[in-house]
Formats: sequence, C-alpha cells, structure tokens
Amino acid sequence: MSEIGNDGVISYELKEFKLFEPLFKWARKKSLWIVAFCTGCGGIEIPPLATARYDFERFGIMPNPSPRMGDLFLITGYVTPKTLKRIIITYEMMQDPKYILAHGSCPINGGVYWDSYNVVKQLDRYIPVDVAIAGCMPRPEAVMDGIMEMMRRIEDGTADGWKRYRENYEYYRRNQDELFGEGWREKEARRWLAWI
Amino acid sequence: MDMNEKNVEEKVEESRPELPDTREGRLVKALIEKAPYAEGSVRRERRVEFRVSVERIHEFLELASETFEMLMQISVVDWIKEGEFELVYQLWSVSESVHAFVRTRIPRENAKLPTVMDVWPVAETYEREAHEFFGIIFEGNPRLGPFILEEREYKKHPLRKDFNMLGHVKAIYGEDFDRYDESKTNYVI
Amino acid sequence: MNEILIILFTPLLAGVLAWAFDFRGVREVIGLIGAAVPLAYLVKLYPAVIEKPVDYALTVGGFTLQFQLGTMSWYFAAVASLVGLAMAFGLVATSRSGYDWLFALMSFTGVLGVFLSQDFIGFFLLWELMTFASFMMVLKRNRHESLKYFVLSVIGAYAMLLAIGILYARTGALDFETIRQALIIDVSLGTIGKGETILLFTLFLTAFGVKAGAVPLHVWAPGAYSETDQSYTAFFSGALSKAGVYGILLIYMLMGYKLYAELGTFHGHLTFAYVIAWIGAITVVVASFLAVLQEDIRKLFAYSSVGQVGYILLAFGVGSPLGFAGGLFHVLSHAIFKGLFWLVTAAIILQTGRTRFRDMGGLAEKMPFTFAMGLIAVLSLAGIPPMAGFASKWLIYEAAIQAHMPLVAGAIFLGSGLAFAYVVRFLYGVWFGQRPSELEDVKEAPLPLLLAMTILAIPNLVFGVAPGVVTGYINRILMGDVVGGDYYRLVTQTGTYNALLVSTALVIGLAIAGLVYLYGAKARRVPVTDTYQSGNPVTEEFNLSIRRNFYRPLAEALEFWLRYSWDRFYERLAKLSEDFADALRQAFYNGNVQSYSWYLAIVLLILALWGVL
Amino acid sequence: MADLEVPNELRREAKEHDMYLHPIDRDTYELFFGPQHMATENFSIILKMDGNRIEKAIVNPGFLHRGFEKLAEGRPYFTNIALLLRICVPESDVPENIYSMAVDEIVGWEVPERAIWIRTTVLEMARVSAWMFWIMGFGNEIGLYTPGQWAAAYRERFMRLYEELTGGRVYHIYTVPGGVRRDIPGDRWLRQLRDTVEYVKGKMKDFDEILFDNYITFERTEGVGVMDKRFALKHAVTGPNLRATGVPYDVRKDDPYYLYDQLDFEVPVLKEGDSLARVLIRRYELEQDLYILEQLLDMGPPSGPYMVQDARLKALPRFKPPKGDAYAHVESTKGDFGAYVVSDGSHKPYRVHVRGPSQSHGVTVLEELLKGARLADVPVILKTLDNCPPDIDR
Amino acid sequence: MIDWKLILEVIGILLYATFMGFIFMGIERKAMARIQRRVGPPLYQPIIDTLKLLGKKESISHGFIYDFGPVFALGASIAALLFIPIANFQLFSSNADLIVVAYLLEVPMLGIMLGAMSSGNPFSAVGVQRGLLTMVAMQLPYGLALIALIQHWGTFKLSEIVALQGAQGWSVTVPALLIAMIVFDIVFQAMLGLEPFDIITAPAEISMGPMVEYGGKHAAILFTQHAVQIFAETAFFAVLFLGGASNLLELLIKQIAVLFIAIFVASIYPRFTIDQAAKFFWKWPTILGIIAVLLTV
Repeated sequence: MSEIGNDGVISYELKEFKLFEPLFKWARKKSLWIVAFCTGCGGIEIPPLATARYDFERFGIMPNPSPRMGDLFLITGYVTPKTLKRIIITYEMMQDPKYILAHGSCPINGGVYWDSYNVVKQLDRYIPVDVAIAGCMPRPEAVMDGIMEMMRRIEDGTADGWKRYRENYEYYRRNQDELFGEGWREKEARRWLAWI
Repeated sequence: MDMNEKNVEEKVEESRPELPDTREGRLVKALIEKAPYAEGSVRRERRVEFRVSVERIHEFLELASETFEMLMQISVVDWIKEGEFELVYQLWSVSESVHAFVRTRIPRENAKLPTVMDVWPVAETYEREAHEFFGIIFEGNPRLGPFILEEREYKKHPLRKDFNMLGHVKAIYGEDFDRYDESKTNYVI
Repeated sequence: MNEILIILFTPLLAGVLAWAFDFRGVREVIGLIGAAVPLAYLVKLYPAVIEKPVDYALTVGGFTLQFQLGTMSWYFAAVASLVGLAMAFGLVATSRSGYDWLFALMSFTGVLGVFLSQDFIGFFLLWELMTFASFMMVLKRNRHESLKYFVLSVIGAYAMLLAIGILYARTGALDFETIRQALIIDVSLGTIGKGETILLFTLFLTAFGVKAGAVPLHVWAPGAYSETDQSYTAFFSGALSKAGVYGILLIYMLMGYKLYAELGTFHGHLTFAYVIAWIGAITVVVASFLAVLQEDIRKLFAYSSVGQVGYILLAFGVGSPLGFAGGLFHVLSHAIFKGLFWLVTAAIILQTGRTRFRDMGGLAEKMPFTFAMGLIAVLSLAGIPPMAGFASKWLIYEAAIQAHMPLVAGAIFLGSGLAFAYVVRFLYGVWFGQRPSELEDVKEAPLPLLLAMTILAIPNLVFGVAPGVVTGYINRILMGDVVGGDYYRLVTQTGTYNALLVSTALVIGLAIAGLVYLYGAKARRVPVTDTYQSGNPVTEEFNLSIRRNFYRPLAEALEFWLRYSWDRFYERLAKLSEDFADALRQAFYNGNVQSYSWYLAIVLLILALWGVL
Repeated sequence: MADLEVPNELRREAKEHDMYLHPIDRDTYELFFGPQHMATENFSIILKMDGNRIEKAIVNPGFLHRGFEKLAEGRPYFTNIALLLRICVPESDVPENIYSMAVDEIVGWEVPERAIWIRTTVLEMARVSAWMFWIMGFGNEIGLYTPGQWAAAYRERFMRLYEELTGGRVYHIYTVPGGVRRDIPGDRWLRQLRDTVEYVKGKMKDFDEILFDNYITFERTEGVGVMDKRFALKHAVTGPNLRATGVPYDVRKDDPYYLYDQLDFEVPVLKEGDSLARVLIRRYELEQDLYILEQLLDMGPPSGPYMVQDARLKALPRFKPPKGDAYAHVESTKGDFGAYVVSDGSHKPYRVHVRGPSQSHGVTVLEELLKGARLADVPVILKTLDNCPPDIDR
Repeated sequence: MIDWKLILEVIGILLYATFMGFIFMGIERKAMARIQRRVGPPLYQPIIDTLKLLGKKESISHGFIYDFGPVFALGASIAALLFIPIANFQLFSSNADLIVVAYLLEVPMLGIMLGAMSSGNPFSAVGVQRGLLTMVAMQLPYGLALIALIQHWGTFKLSEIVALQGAQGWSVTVPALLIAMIVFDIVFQAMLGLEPFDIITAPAEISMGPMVEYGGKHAAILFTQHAVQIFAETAFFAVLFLGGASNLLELLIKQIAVLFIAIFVASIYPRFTIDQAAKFFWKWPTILGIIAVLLTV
C-alpha cells in the first residue's frame, strides 16, 4: 500500500526572501484567502460577512475553494473528530504561511458541547490556532475583529502557527494519532472501497 | 400516558371498542378490523396510536402504509429499567392528515426486527440511524454500519442509556475535559 | 545502373533478403540499409532534380514503365523515405519476424513507385503492390479489419482500372504526359462528354479517396491503422495515405483543365476542386469528432490521421497556388508529426502491451524521452506556433480564407479545436494521472525506437522554426513565387508569419515566466494521493483518473449525430448485398460450367461494346 | 484490511460482486464531493463517475454530529432550548418551536395568545430569512452571484429585527415551553418589520428578473433530478420538494398549529417534480410567507401575557413535566420538521428525537436522484432539495 | 544591430500590459462588487494577491510538466501580446497575422491544461475536459467571426486591419461585422472564463477545476498569465472591431468598455453546463457567424 505521505510536510527547506520580506508581509496581510470549509454552525455567518453589510472583500479577503491557494483557515465552530480528520488533511495541504482562525467558543474548550462524546474539546492540541474568537456564535463584527487581529499578528510576525506546526510536528502528530488511532488516513479512505 | 406499567396497557386493551366517532376514530377502527392483533387508540385530534407486537410489526406496517403514506421517523426509546427498546414508527397520512404512532417493544439484548425498507425505502436511513445509536439490528437492511458516527463511537451505541458519556469523553480527551469533575455526580448547568 | 532503379527497388530487395535470412540482427541490418538507401540517393539526386527531372524507363516484357524524378516526385519520395527510415528503425524494436520486414519494405517500394511513375501501368502495378503489402501487414494481425481494407481497396482499384481503361480507350495512351496533352486538346475537340468526364473524376476520386481515407470511404482506416505493427503504421499513415493525396494532385495535373472546361466554376471556385475541398472539410470535421470520442490510443490516432489528410484534401481543393503550397507543406508536416505519433504509440504498446486509455496512465515518469517526443508531436499536431504543424496549417488557413471559402475555413477552425481536444486526451490518458499498479515496472522504449522518433522529431522543430526551407522548395514545385519570405518568414499576399520571431517571443516569454518561477519557493514533490479531494483521505486503490468516456459531454451534445455511422451503413449494405448475392447464386450459379462461360462471354461483350461505343 | 468498518454481510456482498478484486476499478473514477467544497457545506458525497455522469453516489454525513439527543437527556427542560436550536442553523427558530410545542403538549399548557402570535411571526420571519439564504445558496451553485449577494443583504434586515426582539442574531433562544422569553420591544419594532416586509416584497421583481425568470436557470434545472409523486411519498419527502411533485402537503394547512388556521395563504403545488419545479415552488412560497407576515402585522399582537402563568416556572431548573410523550412538527423551509419528546416525570427529558426534513431527502433520495445525473447537476440537485446536513447529523 | 528602441518598447509594453491586466482584474472584481451592492476590494487587489502567492514559503509540484505548464502558458501569453499592435506601438505585429495571434492566444489554455492534467487530481481532469470542450465548442463561431472580418478587410495583418479601420471607419459600423462582433463577444465571454461560460473553473461544481492544485508561485504565474491574457484579449477585441487605437489612453478606454460588457453579462447570467454550452455555441453564434461570413464573401 502506498503511504499517504504527510511526512513530507516538514521535510522541505524554508526559503527566506530577505529583501522582499516586508513587501510580502504586507501582501499576506492584505490578501487573506479563506479556504472554503465551514466546519460548524459558524459557517452561517460567513455569507453575511461576504455580502453588502460587512463585505470583507474590502480587505482583500475572499473565499477560495482550493486549499492550495488558501491562507486563512476559518474553523467556524465545533469540530467533530470526523471533521477534524478533514481539517488536518486540508491544513496540511495548504501552503506556508497559513493561518488558523478559530471561530466561537467550541474550538477553544468545547463550548456548549463540553460534554459531548463527539466534539473535540481543545482544537489547539491537534492543529495550531493563531487567533480564537470567543462567543457563540460570534457576531460578524467579532469575526472581523478577529481577522483584524490576525492581520496585526501577520504584520508583527506573531501569527506563526504554521511554524509551530512544523517545529512541533511530532507533538501534533502524536495527539492526532492518539485521537484517531494510527494509520487513520488509510483506514478512513478504505472505508469506501467496498461501496464503489 | 405511562408506558411503564403493564396494567395501563391492559386498560387500553379493554377500552379498545371505545373509539370516538371522529375521523381519527373511524380510521383506527378500519385499520384494526384488518389487523386484529394490533391495539389502537386516538390520542387527540390528528394523533392516533397503535401497539403491535414485534412479530407482526412488518405485516402491520405494510397494511398501515395504505393509509399512512409517509414514514416520518423511527424513534427509539431505551427503557433500560424494563430492559426493552420501544420503537415508535411515526407515520403520517397525507390523505387523512393524521399522525400515527406505531409502537412496538423489543428486548434490549439481541435487539432484532425486520426492516421496513420494502414498504418505505426511506426507512433505510432511519434504520441505519437507529442501528448506529442503539445497536438494533434490522434484518434485511444492507447498509447497517457506521453512518454518522465513527467506528469508536459506533461500537458503543451512544444513545443507549447505559452509555456513560462523561466517562467516555474523559477517556478520550483526558485533561482537555477540564470542566468535568468525577467527584460531582449531578451536573445542572 | 540508374539511381531511380536503386531508389525504387532497394527496399523490396532488402525486404526479400530480410525475409530470406530471417535471423535476428541480420534482417534488421539488411532492412535498415534497404530503408536508408532511398533517402540517401534522393539526397544525392537533389541538385540534379532541381536542375531538371531525372527520367528512367524500364522495359519489362513488352511494357515500358516510365519513371521520372521531378521536383514534386522528389518531394513526395523524400517525405516517404524519411518516414520509411524512421519506420525501419521502429521495426527493429517492434518486429520479430521477417514477414513484417518483407511487406513493410515491399510497400515502401510501392509507395516510391507510385510517386515516381510516369505512366498508368507502373502507377497501377506499384499501387497494387503497395496495397497488397499493406494488406498483408494488416492480415497478420486481424482478419476482419484486413478484409474491410481489402474490399475498399479493391473497390478503389477497380475504379482506377476502369478510369484508366476509359482514358486509354479515349486517348490511346497510358503515360501521363500524353494523356495530359490529349485531354487539354480534347477540351476543344469534345470527344469526351461531360458525363464521361464526371465519371472519370468520380472514379479517380473514389480510387484515391479510399487510399487517402476521405469520408465516407475512410471506414477501413481506423481498423487497418490500428491492427498492424505500430512502427509500420507510422509509414502506413505517414506515407501510404499520401499516395491518395498524390493521386488527387494527379487528377489536377492530368485532367484539371478538362474538368474546368466541362464543369465550369461555382461562385468563383473550380467546381471539381470545390467538391474536393468539401470532401476534405467534411473529412476533417467528422474524423476529428470521431477521434475525440475514441477510447483506444490507436483508433484515436487513426481517426486523427484521416482528419489530417482531410486538411490536405481541403487545401488542394482550394485550388489556388497557395492552397497547393499549404497542402504540400501539410504532406510533410503530417508525415513527420503523425509518424512520430505512431512511433510513440508503438513504444507505448511495446512497453506496456496495452492499447486502451483505461489501462494506461502516469507513464510520463517511466518513459520520459518517449513522452518528450510525444509532446513535440502533440505541439506540432495541435499547431502550436513554432512547430511544423503550425506553418502548414497557417498556409491552409490563408489559402482557404483568401480563396473566399469561409465555411471550409470554419471547418479548419473547428478541426483544430478538436485536434487540441484529442491530443490532450492522449496526453492525459497515457502520460498523466494515476498509474495502474501493473505498469509499475515499465521501462523506457528501446534505443532503435528512440532513434526513429528522433529522426522524425527533428524535422518538426527545424521546419517549424524555418518553414521557409520547405516553402522555398514548394515554390520550385509550383514553379512560381507562391509563398514569399526567407527561411524564417512566410509571406503571402495578405498575411505574414515569422516563425523565428514567434519562437523568439515564446522564448522571451518563457524566460520571463521561468524567472518568476525560479524566484518562488522550492517545490516539493507530492504524490497523487496528496491532492485536493475535498478534504478526504484517499489511497492509490481509488481510481482518480478519468479512464473512460473522457469527452462524454461532447458525445451527449452530439447524441443526435452519433446515431448515424458510416460503419454501420456499410455493414448494412454488405448484409444487403450478401442477401442479394445469395439470391443471385440460387438463380445463376447452378454449377453448370457452360452457363458460366456464357455469362462471361456476355459480360465481355457488354464491356467491349461500351468501350468501343 | 482486517478491521475495515464494514459489516460482514456487506463484505460478503462486495465479494460476490467482485468489488475487492481490483485495486482500481478502471471504468469509473471516484470523485469526493465535499466536505471541503463550495457546494456541500459539511456533507460528503462519494461519487462514482463515468465520464461526467454519476453512476453511483454514496452519502457520507456525520461531520456535524454532536449527539444532541444524548446531550438533551442530560440537561433540564429549559436548558435544552439553548442546545436544540443548533440543530437547524439557518432557521434556528424551528427546533425551538417544535421542542416547545411538544413540551407544551406534555404539560398541557395553553400558550397565551400573544405568545402564539409572536411565535408565528418569528417562524415566518425565520422562513423568509431562510429563503433569502436559499436564494444565495442556489445562485452560488449555478454561478449567479448577484441575486445571492442581494438576498443575503436583505436577510441582514431580518437579523437586525431578530436582534432587537431576541438579543441574538442567529441563535435566538427565544421560544420556550409556555410562551416566549421576552415581549415585543414595542410598536417601533412592528413598524420596522412591516417596512422590511414591504422592502423585500418590492425586491421580488429583481429576483424574478435575474434568477427565477432567467433562461439559463431554466436550462440548468429543467428535467434535472426528477422525482414522481409515489417516489416522493415513499421516501417521506416533505416540504417544497414534495409539493413540487404534486402533493399539496403543508403542515401549516394539514396539521395547523399556532395561528395558521386563521391565516389566509395558499399552498403552491407543481406537478413536474424536477429541480425547476422545486425552484419555482420556493419562489412562490417566499411570496406567500411575505403575505402571511403582512397579515400577521395587520392582525397585530393580541394583548396579554407572553408566558403562561404557572407556579412551576419559578424554579426553572427543577421544572418537572408529567410523564408522557408528544410529537410536534412545523413546516420549515426544508420540510416537515418534527420532534418527539418523551418525559419520564423527571426534570430532564427522557428522550428527545428530532426529525429533520433532510433526513429523508438528504440520504436515500439524494442518492437516487444523483444516479445518472451530470456532475454539474450535483450542486443543483443538492440545493434544490435544500439539503441541510445538521438535520441528518444532529 | 540591436534595435534598442524595440527592446525598450517591448519591455515597456510588457510591464504596462501586466500592470493594466491586473488592474482589469481588479476592475472586474470591483465592478462585480458594485453590482452586488458591496464596496469591493481596491483596484490593485489582484497585484497584492499575486505578490502574496509569490511570497509563499512552500510550493508543491507533481513533476516537470506541472511546473512547465504555467510557465508555458505565461510565455505564450507574452508571445501573443507581442504580436498585437498596442496603440501606436507596433512591436512585432508586422511579422505575424491574425491567425498566428488567434492561435497564440489559445496556447496558454494548453499550458494550463498540461499542468493541471499532470497533477492527477480528478477535479483538475474534469476541468481539463471542460476546458477543452469549451474550446472545441467556441472554436467554430470564433473562427467564423474572424473569417468574416478577414474577408471584409481583405487582409490578415492586424496592423493593416487597424489602418483600414482608421480610413474607412470601425469594423462595428459595417453591418456584417457588427454581427461578427456579437458572435465574437459571446465567444469572448468564454475566452475570459466568465459566466455563463465559467464552466472550466466552476467553483461550486469542481472547485476551480484546473486551478485546484495550483498554489504558491504556480498560481502566481497563472495569475500573471491571466492578467497578460486579459490585456491581450481585450486589446485584440479593440483592434479587430473597435478600430484599434492611436494612443494607449484610447486603447485603454476601448478595453475597459469591452471589459464592462463582459462584466455586465457575467453578473446576470448563471453558468451553463458543458454540453449546454456546446449546443448553445453551435446554435445561435454559429448561425450568426455564418450569416456574417456569407455577407462578407
């Protein structure tokens, strides 16, 4: 069986563009593309954000269906293990630098579903969260504020979730494997083989 | 209405002929005449109720499907004290505008009953769900298995009353589950 | 000994020897020498040919066969020899028997003979040799397809024989020059009526149309092209089909004036040429559509060949000198890119043993050189500017639009769009996507095949950047400055194309883009399972490539048209005639020898009366 | 492959049909459609494709499963409101209402008239804002972004009104057993609601011109995903999807609750059962809902309390209804939304079972309708069925 | 002898075209936003996006062709641009004619498809399939429109077409060419990849299709390519039907006019499916094209 390689995620070299780095930093801040993945109820507040009343495209933010081009991953609400698997896969597919904005109280500690058997309690253990917005559900203004905070952090370089993920890959990987069991990617994938 | 006490059921059985002469009453009467093994009653306007033993449930539902075109849901209630699952087939009659509860009981251990997929194809989804959450096996449904849940939760059938949710969560998430204190017994939020 | 004789018969001789000394190594060397000699001699004769045609007459048993190596014959022969040499290299790798060598080289001789003959005797004999040899090549692989090819070839041969007979009856000559003169004179004499001229034209068109694979006579081509050794198909489709095209030119040369005089013009175009143009246009469209919908790599290129020959017919049908220039150029570019395609196909089939797209995929990593060659062929066929395929297509565009044949030109536009579509199907189906696990240990094609590909790939690039080399020679053939410009520039009355500048611009563009690329972060390789699958994990066990019905939406859009098929039409016709023949047999063929001789006598009588009258 | 999550019967069947034998099934290919996809929102369909046609579709829900029914068993009756409304995100009032109705029935409360009026209005507002959302979703799926952007902006007007009424934008936690949580802020709110209804009504023409009367919308939806009446009934398809097949079933008419038996409105029915019919039905329903809101505003809220007067409500966490069970359902934009509540007399419900409309049309029906459809039809079918994944997952 | 003037012109035009192309993309987004009653991003937003993509610190590849595809596409776009007379800058336009430019404008598509195919992603493959079928479908009306134009002006050379239009009035003023322009405009919608022919990317169906695997610098190259392409195509339109231009400002006005037509059409039509698009292209635009062509014979 071919391995679904995610070890490659950490095994490449970083290339720093020292000269143009300030320019790129500015560009990164001004152009945050959201990966189109609504993971929970918070997804309902994305359309208002994208439309006339709040219009986040003013700040260069726009949803993009492809994870390869995305910069910003909005975890819009609670995360179930089933979704978390997809989130991890999508997150690893995104290209550095990439940022995660956790939306609502559920990714922080489970929120309303603190005792639910199917909701991940602390998202930060599995993937690095850069900015978290509290509330259930956070108002669009709060999300905008969170995005502004993200922009500030990108500017001063503290939005370093992607770096943390690379540096502490073992830690994250271990936590993921603890939750899902070893070889969960293959197992999840093969589940459908009988059906098709 | 209390379903826990057998004598109530007997009372219902005795009161069988006392069906009101309303649309609902006539409907129940007509159906019971065809299926004498079932007990029927009228709950209120547009709500009727049937009780059928598990052996004849498929037969009865097939019969009922002539009047009640839609199977809205299969609700399972886990009466753990009695060691039984109660299955409530929620039927709706578009032509008569009446909702029917068709109740049947099966033992919790080795819970098995025939599928009604052949009567209502949509039952496939409901049965998959009931199987997943309660572990009831619907004989003849080919797609029983993990549906909504993942394997780990699926094996535990989480909606059963004996599923210890907090313990399960503690076991999986460990220290993340900081709001849980094992010494406390009652959580009122 | 005359060079022409050497050019003509070395391949045949080599073929016979290779068949006789059927040992590994020996037959290959003999065959290669046999295939290389014509090209070498043609190159050697080039200075002489430009000066004046080289003649040769061969007397065999009372018949005198005349051969001439004029500018046009040289052009066609050179194209055929180039492809023939590539074919020989290909055969070294793909063929394991003397049989293949014998008939492949025999058809080589046939093709050269057709191009070099100056009279109908030689022309017909060698034509039949060529047909027979290619038929034998198909027969070895597939009886049914070879039968189809045989039947249509026989129809073509009879049509030609009949036409030759009529011409002989009318003019009393068999050599081209006399016939040409006679027919020109006949315009004023009028001995050959309008009906007979049309009959002649139709007969010749049928004969040559079969070989060129013009719709609706193309039905043999997909089967025959695919059911033979693929290295040979490079020659089959690259050179043999050109015999049909050459025949069309022959119609122009021999009876062009007569046809013009009898049929006149239609909206300012020669009527008979207009017919050819439309046949070409229909061939382009129909064959290209069918090529797009094929599921077998060989079928795809077979239909593509038919379509590309349609371009040539179309260009000749335009009837203007520019049209001939375009058509002649396309003869060369089709031969080299399609020959290259077939060699690539040969390599793929040799290495994988599979022909259908559904069994292939992801071979680009395993056969990089073959892939590069395939890419060159793709770019050339799709008509990407600095490639030979574009230069010839450009000339055809110019010719068709200049001649005010807008709808025909529209067909070229559609055809080129379709060409894009089917080459991409080839690229996707074979080279990219997921590799089936059985193809894990596929290796690069053997050296001779790679050499063969290189032989054909280089002209694609060279004549692409310097199309003026070819057009300069075509100007000589057409005896006039049809396409102006220099080595790198093509200039017509209305348009211009500077291949070198386009290449330069492309290189500039690529350089800029490459700089941007190099500036970016270093790329890391990821497997196909690490691609966007809506966030789901996948393994190689899933099929992630479209292996069948790639262009199904097109098939759905064309649903109405696809219900009709020439193949099915002929099959029905064949069945009908079979029934008819059964009825006939019961009535006539009663086993009585005497009655047979009576029938024969009656038929002969009718023929004789008709010929005389 | 030993611990594959497939039951034994299945594995046998797979063996019989020669499924495992090839690692790659060569004729068809697999397309994973969702969850990380613009069209599906937390829902996954595994498509087995042949060219651009779908040979087989397998629905894989469960990305939103939070175990509401289990959680509800562990929380007191009134706390559950804050939980259960999260089942249906675009119309969070619907789960609130069905749960409250069911508990009302178990307890035997007569809900005050004012509360009934408010509940009806809130439900209709939820319907209109859900239609706005649906227009956006449908427009986006077929590549028409303009009306969707407008519609989502109009929805904001309703959101503002909701905020004023309930304090929440999306989750209102407003309807509770026995009434509603707060009174109407005042006449200004009613005026604003009327203005908003008038405004949206005035914009219907725009939507017609750009979306519902568009040549390409017709091209895209006509004859796509056809179901007939019998199929729809057997699959318990409800709501606009059922009405598009010719069955005039609307909970508001057939099992009237709240004020609906006093209101004048029509149930639009079309016979074709294809996506176009489903689209048009929704358009007519939006019109009807605006009309109902107008009627409600004309009627005006009756005076009186907005909550039942019951001594048991003094200590809400310890509120205990009698033993019993009840099934309540309302008409949501997606169909018949029902809840079955069983009480064993304690302060927590013994069982809460919610029937989301997508449960019936989001799994088997979707799988059936997708068979033979083109890839481009997938979003169209998904959106015209108005599949709402949390209904299925809960 | 090195023609320094030409080289400077080429560099200047390339920079200008890339910049304006990005601005056009910005105009597209801004105008769409205004139609949707939003504020919209700043006009220079596409430049920021491209810079950001270029500044990505990671990039993935699926092999040589995957890298080569975008590079080839951008190269071909640049090459096409160099052969279009941009206002009073002739560049190479006297050395190639309409057919060459028309072909060069199509090559980038092949480049993108090549790269997309090599990723092996099924969504990309469906995108490739759709892209090529769109091309097949639009090729016939596109060709007919061009043929009508060529037949009317009697020349293939873009510079001559511009000169003739300068002398005899714009192409649009000729009735037959007006029809041709309508046809060309419909095709143009597909060339720009806008609704109702944005079948190739179709975000809701196949998640950007061929672009789905591209990220980082590859996507940056493709964005640049799109910018150059959009500039070249609008300039091509302006040259063919709107009489070219004598200076860059005039050209810019015409290009933006052309762009706005495309944006308005895109904002009020949903997307066709691919077979519907093929049928559509082979119906009305083809009939109109044939009429135009026959009127100009």
